[in-house]
Amino acid sequence: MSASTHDDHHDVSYLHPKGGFFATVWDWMTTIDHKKIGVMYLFATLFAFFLGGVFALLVRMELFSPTKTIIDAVTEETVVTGQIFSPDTYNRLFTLHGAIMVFLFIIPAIPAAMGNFFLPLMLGAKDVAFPRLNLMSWYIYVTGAAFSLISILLGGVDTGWTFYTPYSIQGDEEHWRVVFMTTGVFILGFSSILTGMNFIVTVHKLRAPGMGWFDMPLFIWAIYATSIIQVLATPVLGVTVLLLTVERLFKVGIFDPALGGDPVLYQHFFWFYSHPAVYIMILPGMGIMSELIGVHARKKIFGYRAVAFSSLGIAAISFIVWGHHMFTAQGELASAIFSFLTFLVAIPSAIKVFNWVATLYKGSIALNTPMCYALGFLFTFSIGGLTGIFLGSLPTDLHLHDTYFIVAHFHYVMMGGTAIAFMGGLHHWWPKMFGKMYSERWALVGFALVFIGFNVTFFSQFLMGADGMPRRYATYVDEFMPFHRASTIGSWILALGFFVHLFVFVHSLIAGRKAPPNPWGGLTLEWTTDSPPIEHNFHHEPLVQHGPYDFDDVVPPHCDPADYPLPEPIESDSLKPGRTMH
Amino acid sequence: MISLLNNLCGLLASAPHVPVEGGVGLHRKGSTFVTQHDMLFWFIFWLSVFFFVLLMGLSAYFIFKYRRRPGVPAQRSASHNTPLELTWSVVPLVILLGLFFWAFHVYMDMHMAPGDAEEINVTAQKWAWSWVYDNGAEAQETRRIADQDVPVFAVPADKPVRLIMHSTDVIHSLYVPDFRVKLDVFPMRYTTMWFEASKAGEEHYLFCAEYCGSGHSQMGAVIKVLEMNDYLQWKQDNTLDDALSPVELGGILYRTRGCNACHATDDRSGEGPGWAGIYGSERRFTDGSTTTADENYLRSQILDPSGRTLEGYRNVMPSYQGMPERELNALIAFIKSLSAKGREELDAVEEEIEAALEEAEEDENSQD
Amino acid sequence: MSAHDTQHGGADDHGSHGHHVVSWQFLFGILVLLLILTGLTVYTALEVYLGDTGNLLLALFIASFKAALVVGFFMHLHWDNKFNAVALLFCLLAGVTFIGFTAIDIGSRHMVDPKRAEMMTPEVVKQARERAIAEGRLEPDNDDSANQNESPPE
Amino acid sequence: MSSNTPQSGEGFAPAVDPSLPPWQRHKHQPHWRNNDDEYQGAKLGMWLFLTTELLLFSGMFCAYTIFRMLHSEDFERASHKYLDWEIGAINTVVLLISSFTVALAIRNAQMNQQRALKINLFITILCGLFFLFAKIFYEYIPKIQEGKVPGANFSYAGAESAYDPLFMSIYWVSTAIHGSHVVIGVGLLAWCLWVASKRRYGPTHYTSLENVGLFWHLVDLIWIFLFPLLYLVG
Repeated sequence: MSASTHDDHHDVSYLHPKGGFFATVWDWMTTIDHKKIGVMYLFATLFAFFLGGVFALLVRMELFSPTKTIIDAVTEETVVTGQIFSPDTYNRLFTLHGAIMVFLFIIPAIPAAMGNFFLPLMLGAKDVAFPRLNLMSWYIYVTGAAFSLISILLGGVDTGWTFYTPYSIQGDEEHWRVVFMTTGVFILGFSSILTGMNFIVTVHKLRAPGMGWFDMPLFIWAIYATSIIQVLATPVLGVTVLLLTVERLFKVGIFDPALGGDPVLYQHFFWFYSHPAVYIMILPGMGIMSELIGVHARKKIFGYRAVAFSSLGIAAISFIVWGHHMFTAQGELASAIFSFLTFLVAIPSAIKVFNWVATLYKGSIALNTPMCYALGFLFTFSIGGLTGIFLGSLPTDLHLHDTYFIVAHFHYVMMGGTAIAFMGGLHHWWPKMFGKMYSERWALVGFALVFIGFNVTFFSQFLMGADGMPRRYATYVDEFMPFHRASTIGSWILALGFFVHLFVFVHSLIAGRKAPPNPWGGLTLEWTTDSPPIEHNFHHEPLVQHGPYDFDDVVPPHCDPADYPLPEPIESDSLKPGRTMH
Repeated sequence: MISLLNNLCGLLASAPHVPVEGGVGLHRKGSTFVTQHDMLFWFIFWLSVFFFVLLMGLSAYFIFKYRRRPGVPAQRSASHNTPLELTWSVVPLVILLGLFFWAFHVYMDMHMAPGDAEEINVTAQKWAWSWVYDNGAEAQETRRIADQDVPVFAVPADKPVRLIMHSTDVIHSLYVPDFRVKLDVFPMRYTTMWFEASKAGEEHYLFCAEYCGSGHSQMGAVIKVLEMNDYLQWKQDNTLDDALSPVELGGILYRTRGCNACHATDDRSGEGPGWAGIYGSERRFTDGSTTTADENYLRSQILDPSGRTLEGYRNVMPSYQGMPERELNALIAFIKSLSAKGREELDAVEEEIEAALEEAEEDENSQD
Repeated sequence: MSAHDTQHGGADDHGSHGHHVVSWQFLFGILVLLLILTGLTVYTALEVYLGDTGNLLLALFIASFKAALVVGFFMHLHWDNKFNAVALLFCLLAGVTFIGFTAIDIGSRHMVDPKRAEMMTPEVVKQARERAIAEGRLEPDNDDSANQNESPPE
Repeated sequence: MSSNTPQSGEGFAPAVDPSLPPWQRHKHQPHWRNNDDEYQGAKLGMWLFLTTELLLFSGMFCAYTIFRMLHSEDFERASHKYLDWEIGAINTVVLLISSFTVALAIRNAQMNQQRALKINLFITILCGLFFLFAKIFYEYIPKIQEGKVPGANFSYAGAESAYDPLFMSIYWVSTAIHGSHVVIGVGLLAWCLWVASKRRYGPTHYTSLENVGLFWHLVDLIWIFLFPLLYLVG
């Protein structure tokens, strides 16, 4: 690991091993250091991402040809265009792809992995508010993941990641697989709640002296808004999944129509959590975007307060729009109300995108890997957001609901949004987390493959979705074959891109050159300490004297002023705010 | 390199075999909703393209113009501009809310059925649709799409049709892309939907859009639009009148009741066992017990299948509780007709009937 | 029940914390009030009839008042820093939104086409009765009150 | 949270004077600035946790509201037919008294009245156990014997409407979840009693006692709503 500095023995990097192998493992397993917990979350969520990715590739492989592809699993006879899997296996594949990606990767990834690592650093605090609770959240996450893994090993669940009743509460022999998966999701919910709670108290109570609410970096605003949603929405997922488990074990009948229950009530329960959950997924990605665009364009984020308050706006409005997932199941009055409110939720996201584009104006834009991912985010997230308008308006949603248009929309917003922002953030903060630089050239190759593969895979799905290709189909009518083939080939390019990134990161850990404390010239507090940071983050408690993005007035810490020239100071007051941009 | 490209294109676009001519998609204008829906759809499309090109063009220009040059600092610029920020918040809001009212207006037309609609009862069950027309007619013709025989339902042209739908087991969703209509079908509850097919002679796909298990992707159908009088004639031909012999009726029910979704008429096994040769054969169950497949066994398996599951198969067969006696006997007769032992018994029964008929005739002759 | 009668008590209350201490007399007063309200809600529910929803709203109102007492004074929220109250407020807001919008949907299904709200009645009770007859717990064709293991319905 | 053993690799171990009573030896964790910050942070954390518990129960209240809206007269009749309000009322009184005694216990800790603190905690635990005893032996077991079990295996022959099993389901699931929270509450209170017996609660340090007290008040709060909705108006 990295060489430790030589002043008193406390200032050693957090990655410094504590004695032999077993001592180090035990230290990592019982650490309450937010940085170690963040790194553990990072590797666990990346593993979940690759596991989910494997299922995605299998799903795309099956859809390469309309009916059967290679082997018909049910009758074991080799058919030239046989089906890789029986329809039942295909259903398990897309369910597990959905469940793993949602519950094990995209919800915990940015808040738990990067949030845990960088929230205290960017606030100038020594640790999160409740470090022991933080470790407990990690073990709750591991237990929940273990339950889900048991369900997968037992054969996996074929109910779709939404577990819609009454399908999810029927069927006897996979009884225990669904119960294991729902218990796993129930436990994972607690990890999300406790992390959210921890972050809210940290932001309120542990800010560095001199850091007011509007001196905080925008990543912290986004994580704060995400934590509010995690605390207020996840319990309802808890009660939904608890009722599902009770439904299966004791045939309670609240959601089972044969016993008087109402399946639409289940959908309300489920989507009341799951729509705010999609904002749990995207808000941290937006937080990373503000950091990346600010630092790599060397420009103060345009409209800081607008971006900060739009995070809170998204968090607030996200609680009143869940009905747009159920336009075909709801009454007309409810659909009208939800459709109206859904158009409101589009505004804060649009404001953020406009502000990011405005930040590029008169900036000094360096096209390194993090910035490429940030600009890629602008491209894909804009498509994702704009296609949301089709789904918010009622008649077009009646046509497009449960088709591949929806699959493409949410992949553009989740994968094109959160996953690409996650990769951008990972490349941006990798030197700070591990003290190693990565090879810029190969990372850009990885980005190119990911970007092209992503767009090929999912843009073709927009086209076939608009033509009426329904979702979750193992065999489809022949007219959609060209689109599915293009999408499958795109998924191979995408997978190749992620493998290139994997090698770049592994290579950087093994043989990367030592990272300087501030490789990109950032002004937020995490760049003031060493990389990788010492055990207590800062040698002496930081005092905040300038805003997080004052690139025009402050030379970044640990940086040579020659590399980061400052524009001439303001003589005339020609640049008073409020003048139109010239 | 060229050959590689050719295979790739060939791979991509090998001519798909199209069971329904005209295919499916936005180019198909199946119902009267299409004009209003497509106007809204393409308006949103071009609105999005406009904003997208504006944003991407602007950022591409900025990236190029303000790319980082060593030693050159970023120029100062205002970090916020309230009037600009207000405009780009209020203008999209106004556009979107205008869009809402237009969309809501179109939506209400699609959800309010006119009074004089032709009513059809639709039942969705695990992996088959069955439409029962007002005179009891049911579709008998089937078409093979996506590796599955699916029924062909007739619909009158230029006349509103109202579907009264319910499901017997899980949530399904009736989706006709060419009509731009979709609505969920719930167990234990009725939902209704209406459309008016605009052009006679066309055919359209019908899909199930709500995930409902392993047969979800094969739970399709084909809608055939007929002129009004052809439609009435079609309805007349497809009533299950009493003249049909049990085996013929059983054959029709095999298709219309969704048995073909899982059972084949030869011995190939799909989700369920193939029916050829099962009558009189030894049936082994998952709990190891065995029994010969006689009439009571077939009757109990149809009415209450979850009791015993055949070895090597999953317990997913829905129960047909409440099936009328005449249809039950017809289905059993049809199954019997598929196996040698069954055919002997059926022939034997026929001989008895003929013998009885002959005696009856002799009695009449002898009397007069 | 306003703050005037909260007694800043405790001889050895360490200034460093300045945590607000509530006198036990005040707490006892709150308890008595809660018990009275409980009695009131039971009385109004059983004797007073204000129409089906009337009773429900009255019961909810009394329960909310009791809840406000417990939260405000037993749980010390009245003297705590304000953000705790804000957290509770947002929680109630989320709960009300959830219940409200769900009720709007399920309550308004019949509006455009009454057929869409028509439910079929489940036969759980019918099956239970058949099972009871099959197990001999219930004589087949007479009314259920003669059943031996169940007290006559009051 | 209560006892503060300095962690290994601590930068500076605060000097602890053994002569002080145990509750005064408490020193805040190193990443907090002072004891009061830590106390306020812990309380805010607890209030956020209480909001998640309330939202957990909001799911049950939503199910109750919806089915009450759909089948109001069946529910009204079922409530009078299946539940006797006397036990519910007694349990409400018991929980209110336990809320009072736990509030008193916190006050005792603030006033360094160690004996009264232990007595009040003990009374609260007794009330909690009485609540559980009454619920299980006077409500749950008789109902199981009569077949008034929720959902599919509902075999009570005297049922009148098709939605009685549904009412029983709502009753059983809500009171079972609430009951499990009462069990957790009693466990936490017992732990507080053990800590109090070590004299580790005092005017300057009673954070964990107050948080457990808040949790117990929440349990009482939920019952304040469950009792009228299920037992009285049905």
